[in-house]
Amino acid sequence: MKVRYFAWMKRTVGLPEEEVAPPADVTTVGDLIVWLRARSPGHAEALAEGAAFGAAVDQRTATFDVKLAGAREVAFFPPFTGG
Amino acid sequence: MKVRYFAWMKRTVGLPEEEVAPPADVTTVGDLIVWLRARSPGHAEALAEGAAFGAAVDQRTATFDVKLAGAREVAFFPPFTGG
Amino acid sequence: MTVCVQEADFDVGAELARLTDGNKRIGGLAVFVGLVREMHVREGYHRDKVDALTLEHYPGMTEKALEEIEAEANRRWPLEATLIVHRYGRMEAGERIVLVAVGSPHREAAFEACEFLVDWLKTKAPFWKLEETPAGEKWVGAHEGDDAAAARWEKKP
Amino acid sequence: MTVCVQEADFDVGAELARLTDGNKRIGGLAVFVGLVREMHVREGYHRDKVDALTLEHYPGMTEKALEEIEAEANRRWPLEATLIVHRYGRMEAGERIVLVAVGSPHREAAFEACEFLVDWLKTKAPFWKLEETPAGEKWVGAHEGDDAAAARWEKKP
Repeated sequence: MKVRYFAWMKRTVGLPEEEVAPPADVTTVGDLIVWLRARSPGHAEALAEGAAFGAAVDQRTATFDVKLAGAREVAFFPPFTGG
Repeated sequence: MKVRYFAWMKRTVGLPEEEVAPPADVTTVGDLIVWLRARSPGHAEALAEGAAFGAAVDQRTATFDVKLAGAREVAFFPPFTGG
Repeated sequence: MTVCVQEADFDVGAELARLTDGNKRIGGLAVFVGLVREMHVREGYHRDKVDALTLEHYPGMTEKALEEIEAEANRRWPLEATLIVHRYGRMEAGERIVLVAVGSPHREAAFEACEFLVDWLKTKAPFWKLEETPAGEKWVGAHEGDDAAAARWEKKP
Repeated sequence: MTVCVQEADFDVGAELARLTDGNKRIGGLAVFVGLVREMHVREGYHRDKVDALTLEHYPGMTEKALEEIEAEANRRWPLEATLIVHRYGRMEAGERIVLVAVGSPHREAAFEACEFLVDWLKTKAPFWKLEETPAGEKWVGAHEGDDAAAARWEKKP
């Protein structure tokens, strides 16, 4: 599964994307967040509880209870500021 | 004093504008309308009571109670349909 | 603040570029372009194919009326740039009739002022539409919807 | 329905001409152009001179998100033509960022759908603004006003 980070989260994590293979008990976006925090202090800071960020699963906005089953790409990003 | 007619009122009156010299007791736009009606059947039809038209005095929209004192140009026209 | 009343067509891109060039305080530009619509649909009134129309206006008063409307928009909203270009004469279906553009630091003000200008110019500027249809020429009657749209901007006493 | 996500600037006049050419059912075209504003004023947050910004986006998801927003506008209003052009990359103050254009038989629908598209793309399309100010680079925080503007279009259950 590919995980991508955008805007300030990319800088805080220290990389734009990474391939990860979480264990079988990581079934939702929320599970993945908790699991990713352990990978580095940058991950822990970017994905900290209470930080304002959202997620997308396979390029569609997803809440943290969305299941990962079959997902190929999960992204984390701060609130959108386009337009 | 110049009187001008626009859109269908110009066709009904039969002319786009005319110089008129109403008597002294014609003091308002409403007085002028009544006085103009006697000039021809076309005038009477275009300026008939109940017809939907408006007026301008010296190129500013005017209600029928506006005084004519000093006016150089009075115009009559149907409701605006621009844009 | 610019008002143009002209017979010729206008170049939307060039007009907008001229309006905003060099002004870096504009965050949002709201624009309206009115076009001659081939089908003139008005429930309960008429439903004819419109091939072309001729816009008559009142030279002199038109410019004054548009300038007043534009000044009123600038009093009501914090605007950086306003433009009204309105054509007169004969126009075929698909042709541009009017361009209204408003630049403001904030998009909400730009949108509101642009809608205000369009609503008011339809009811307060001396233009009259004569439509050419297969059944002949027909003066367009005032549209009640336009009066209602314009009335929503009237200030409460 | 057209969505373009591109690094290059766009030609407003050419884009609008392409959008409306040959369609005689459009009576009103509502357009919004968003520009980089030199002064970035946000009460209680920061007030810095912005010289330029870089817009990051999420290739692939951006196009999908904009297409969904555009499709939603077409479901809600009777539209003849819709266009969203959104740039990414570095832009200096005064440059165009985004173009939204909506053509409809009726101006009310065109204005409403255009405002809807602008409000929704600000909160639902994956773009992030990094501003260059004399004090350094700064990621723009989400604007509460934008959330409120987008929320007014949420359908009541």
